[in-house]
Amino acid sequence: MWINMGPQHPMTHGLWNLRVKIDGELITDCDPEMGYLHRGIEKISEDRHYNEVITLMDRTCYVAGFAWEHLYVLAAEEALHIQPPERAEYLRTLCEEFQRIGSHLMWYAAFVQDIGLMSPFLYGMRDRDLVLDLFQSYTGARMTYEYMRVGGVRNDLPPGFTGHARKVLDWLSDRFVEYDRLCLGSDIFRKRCDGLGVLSAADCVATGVTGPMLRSAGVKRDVRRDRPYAAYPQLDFDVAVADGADVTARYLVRMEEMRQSVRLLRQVLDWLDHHPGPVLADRLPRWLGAPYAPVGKEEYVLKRNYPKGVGFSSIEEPHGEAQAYVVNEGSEHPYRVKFRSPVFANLSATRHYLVGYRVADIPPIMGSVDICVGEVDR
Amino acid sequence: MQSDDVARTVAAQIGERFLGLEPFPRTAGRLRFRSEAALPLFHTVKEQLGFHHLSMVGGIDWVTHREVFYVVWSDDRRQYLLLSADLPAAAPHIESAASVWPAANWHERETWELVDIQFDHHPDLRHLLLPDGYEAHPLLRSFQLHEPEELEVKQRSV
Amino acid sequence: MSSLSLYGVSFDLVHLLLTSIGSVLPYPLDAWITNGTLVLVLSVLVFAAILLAASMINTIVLIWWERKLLGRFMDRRGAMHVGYAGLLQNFADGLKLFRKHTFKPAEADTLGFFSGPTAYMVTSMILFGVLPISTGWNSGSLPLSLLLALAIFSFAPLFIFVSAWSSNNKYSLMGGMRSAAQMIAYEVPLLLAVVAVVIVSGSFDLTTIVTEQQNYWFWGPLFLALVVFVAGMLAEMERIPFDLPEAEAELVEGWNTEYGGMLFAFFMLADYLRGLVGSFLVVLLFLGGWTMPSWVPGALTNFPLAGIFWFLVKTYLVFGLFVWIRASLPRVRTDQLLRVGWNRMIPLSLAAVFLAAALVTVKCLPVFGCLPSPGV
Amino acid sequence: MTEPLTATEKTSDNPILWVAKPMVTAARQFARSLLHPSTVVYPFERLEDPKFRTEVGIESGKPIGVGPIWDNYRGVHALNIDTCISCNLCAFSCPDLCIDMVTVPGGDPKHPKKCPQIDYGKCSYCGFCSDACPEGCLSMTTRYELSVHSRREMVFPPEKLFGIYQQKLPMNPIRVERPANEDRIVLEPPLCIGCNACSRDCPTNCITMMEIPKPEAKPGEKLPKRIWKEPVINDSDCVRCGTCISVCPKECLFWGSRK
Amino acid sequence: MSAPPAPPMPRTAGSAAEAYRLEGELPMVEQPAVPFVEIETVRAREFIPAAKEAFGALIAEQGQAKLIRPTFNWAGRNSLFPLHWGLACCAIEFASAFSARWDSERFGIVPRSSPRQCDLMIVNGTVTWKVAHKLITLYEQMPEPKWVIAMGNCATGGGPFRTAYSVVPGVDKLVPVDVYIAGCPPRPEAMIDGILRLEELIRERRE
Repeated sequence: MWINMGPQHPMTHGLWNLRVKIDGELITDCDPEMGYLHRGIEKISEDRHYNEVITLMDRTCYVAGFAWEHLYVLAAEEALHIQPPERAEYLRTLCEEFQRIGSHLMWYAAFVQDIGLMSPFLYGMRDRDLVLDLFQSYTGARMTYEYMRVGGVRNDLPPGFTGHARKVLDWLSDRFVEYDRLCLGSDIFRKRCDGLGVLSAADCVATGVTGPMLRSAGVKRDVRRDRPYAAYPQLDFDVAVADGADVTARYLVRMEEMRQSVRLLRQVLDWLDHHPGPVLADRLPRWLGAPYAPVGKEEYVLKRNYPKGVGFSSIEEPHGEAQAYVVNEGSEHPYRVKFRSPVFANLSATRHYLVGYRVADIPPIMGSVDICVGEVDR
Repeated sequence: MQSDDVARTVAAQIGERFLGLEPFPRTAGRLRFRSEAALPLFHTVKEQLGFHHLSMVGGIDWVTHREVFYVVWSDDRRQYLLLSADLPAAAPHIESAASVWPAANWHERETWELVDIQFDHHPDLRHLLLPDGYEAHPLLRSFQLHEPEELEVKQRSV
Repeated sequence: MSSLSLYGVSFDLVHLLLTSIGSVLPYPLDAWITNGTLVLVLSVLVFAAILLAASMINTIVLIWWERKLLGRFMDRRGAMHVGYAGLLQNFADGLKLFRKHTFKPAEADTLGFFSGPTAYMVTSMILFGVLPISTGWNSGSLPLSLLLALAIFSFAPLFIFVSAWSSNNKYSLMGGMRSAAQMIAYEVPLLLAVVAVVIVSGSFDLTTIVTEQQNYWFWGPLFLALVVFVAGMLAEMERIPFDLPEAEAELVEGWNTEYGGMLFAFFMLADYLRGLVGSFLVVLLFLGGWTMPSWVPGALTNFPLAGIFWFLVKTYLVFGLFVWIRASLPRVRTDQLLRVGWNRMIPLSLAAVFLAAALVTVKCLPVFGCLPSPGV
Repeated sequence: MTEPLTATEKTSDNPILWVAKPMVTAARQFARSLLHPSTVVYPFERLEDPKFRTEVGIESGKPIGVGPIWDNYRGVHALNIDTCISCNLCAFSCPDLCIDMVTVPGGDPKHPKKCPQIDYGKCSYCGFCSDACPEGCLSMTTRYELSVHSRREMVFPPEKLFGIYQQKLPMNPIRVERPANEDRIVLEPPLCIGCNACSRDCPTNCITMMEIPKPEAKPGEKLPKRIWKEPVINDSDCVRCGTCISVCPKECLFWGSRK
Repeated sequence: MSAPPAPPMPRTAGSAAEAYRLEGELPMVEQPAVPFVEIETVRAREFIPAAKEAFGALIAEQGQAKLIRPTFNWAGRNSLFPLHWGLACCAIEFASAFSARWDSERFGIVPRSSPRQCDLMIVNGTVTWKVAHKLITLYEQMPEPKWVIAMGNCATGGGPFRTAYSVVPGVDKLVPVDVYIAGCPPRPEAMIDGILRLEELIRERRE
């Protein structure tokens, strides 16, 4: 019997449809159906100025907007031959790591709700709001930041930010202990999650699965470590790896990643306290768009001597490894923007980690994948 | 150093159909090849050079022709490699990489429906993001976006 | 202890009413109207109406209690703007659901779709009439009231399954099947745990069971039975961690997916009625019912309706325990649930029965008099 | 991490800890939230309230900390019509094309004053417009509630935006310094006919028409028919809005770089 | 001969302030401090006039409709069950509105997963043509009386994606919308404000 789980289903955490073939309670086949949130972001980007694409990036993955901004900005700088100042790189690292905590907290909330834990959902959302408040205090928005610019970031941190951020980090560190007590400390949780959704390292590599799912299978692969970008080469952190390859292992990896993010953030905050400086590259092409004088209509531009270029970037997004490919053909608009979404690949391997388990296992397994449909469909 | 190795091995395997290795930011380079050599190249890159991980497949419409590119990653080299082939604008097609890297499956479905590049011997070439039966290929340059037309607003019938 | 009795009150009321009416009526009518049969019938009806109102109000307050408690467990406030501290919230919910359009999905079976929730609701309400709340505050002392209560309690899977089957939805069907399996699996340990109580108290009459607890509440000697009973009750009430049938994450809303409006309200009300009855049973069987320990000052136990008051306090505290469990535990999986039910719960409950028998045999029960409630 | 993580705290062997750990944790949270539930009773309390700015951490027990700055929030715009110079920069910089320049009273009939009208059904609150505004007259306030019954009410004409400005709501305190712009408007003199269009329409009045000497006509050659004036642009006043380029009939003005 | 100088732009404050009159009344941000007890009872006090009206109608024998309507409107507006589904970005803020900090359950707003049990569909995100007919199905599955809130700009008019080939330019092209909430995404407070706006609509409901 085929059953449709979605597009409106409490399990999906977004707009997609998991078609499952079941025999009794056993899953014998499955077929994810995507595209319910396909907004044509890659196409719209071709009609926008380089900086204006950033507004779309926040909405591509709405739980990890900063990571996608960073991804795009890195590729666009490569394509436009711009070097951001060092402080901007640290600020971007700050954004990305806080975003990782925020995104993982959102995952935690959604995941525990899937297996029926009611109150940790609220705890996760509550603590995520603290992170969002930090974002709001220097970007002006909770989820759609529009903070990074090609060539740096929009503005510097407000005074008093770093002290407040440290307090939030202290608070979060204490909460992580509570989360573990609520989940790992509960035998029912372990019974629900151990040995579920196993995806071996070989399968992960074959199907293109990245991120915490890959690391939970014992593969120590992290773009921040392998191909460092922004300020990561100067920072000290560990790559969280687990060997269970199951839902519990993914839980462990994500919790450890949050702790590592806290560790990274303390270093970044210390650096930012002592190294003032500009946050935006000083010589930027006028046609980058706001906040510089806009280009306006096409006919305004009479003499074009823009440099051509192509940019490629890859970052460790909270969900996995994201890549961007930006082609600059010498105009104000990117010629082609192509993104690789980690969740896209993680979902395409559904058949490998879902078949053979039970219907009741679908929510924990899919919850452990950490789905963000916005970036899958784009 | 590593790039030389890549170029040598690939040239030895596919010979004439290897068009060179260009430098490319943040990667080991962009390896250009003729589309006929797709399958042998994929096997070489995966099995001999150790690029086991396919990250991304994408297409670009250059109006005169189309380009399909693959991003692969090797855990041993810790490097990306771009594979790129030019296809004719009329009936562009290339051998599917799904038999070499299963990860290519969805990426190729997406590239097919958005950029209209046919992948031969693909196991399951259906629409992925767009509804079934959608005819156009939106990421072609000829496909223009426009402001939405004014549709009738539904009113509550009392 | 109050000497009032619910049935007595309703009988007096009806009798007073009818005699006053009869006094102004001409001959054949006044004799007929003050006829004992009519008074009896009418007083039963009044009694039922009072019970119905009491159970409804109690259930609604119970829902409020759960929402507020759960809110604090989740670090928030819960319903608070509708009425004082949200007390009117559930009345608003009920009125709204009553107002909603009643419908039937196109392919659903009419008879089953409508009769399922109704029967579920009705059986849950009947339960309320069986249980004594305080001395005299029940439908009369039935010698087998405990058995009757549990028998009615176990009707539920049938009606859930009927409504799940007839709503013609895959999720409903799966939820209904799970529900039936789960309830049947946990019926057995539940009854066995009750057997332990029956062994100790020597009676199937709930009033007698409570009176037997004058000296010591049963939770001390029968702790094992209490644990089994609470776990079984959680499964019977379909609450987390055993709320699989309505497991929101995989089966949209379980067996009530296709139900809306008043039928859905029936399900909700019946669920909480069963929750209330479950808490009642825990209080009656293990926590001394309406009796209070003798060290409690007399002023606190001797006011009118003190029995009902303390009984309800205990009930709400027990329900608070259920809420606490709901707030902190995830739900288990079907097969795990059934495995726990058949493999763990039944041996445990058998052990509880043997323990109870041993306690009775060696006559060491009065030892537990040191636990709360040594009374004379 | 040198060691792979494994879940070590397996408690199933210890039946007492079966449920105790999470339940105790939840109970502790219960006790904490009995005293300080972290709920903001929204319509009656608001996060803008300064008392919420510092409350974070265990010392207060109430994890509500909006950080040092709340006013930075990007909400509905406020427009100071008086200082608006009708430069169109906001409309140009809008990525969602939600800003229309509409005529407002206050200009002269020939060159009406135009101010932005914002359609909040399209706006994505990115703040590019207020960053681009050279006069600082368009800025974003912290007002975020905007719920209406019909789509039309979402279009805010300049008057309404000015009304928000008059409410003196907190404005975004982090303003981006417009970077020293390397670009400027350059004239290609042979094409110019001295028509004065650029000077007339310049929103900042930074273009003055300077007389140039009329050259002597060489024999056999006709002088071009034009006014012998050329625009001179005061770069320090120029906001680089490009109005002059768009109104130039001969396309003799263009963007250039100061080298 | 010189061209006439460009007219000076009005730069002085006060001139325009008198020229324009405010259109519509905008809510003030600063609200008077309300004691806690009043917060808890404010809705209860709403019930009293409603009941009074109902009672008055009964006395005046003005018919059943007048008796019942205020009560049911009170009930309907204080117990709105939104459909629990997430479309895009706004869904995250939608979830935030039910989180500890904002706690929409204070108003009796409880999300339900089944459309059969819902009164309110909050369209929280971009609606694509692919999901359009499913949205309509869900809407039709909700029993009357039902309401729709378009949350955020994508649901209102397509937002930044309205030019895309796959996006419905506003959910009001598919189902009737009662309240639009602007924002991209709206803050949870804005969402609660939108629902309160809808409650005002229900209060005046005449059926």
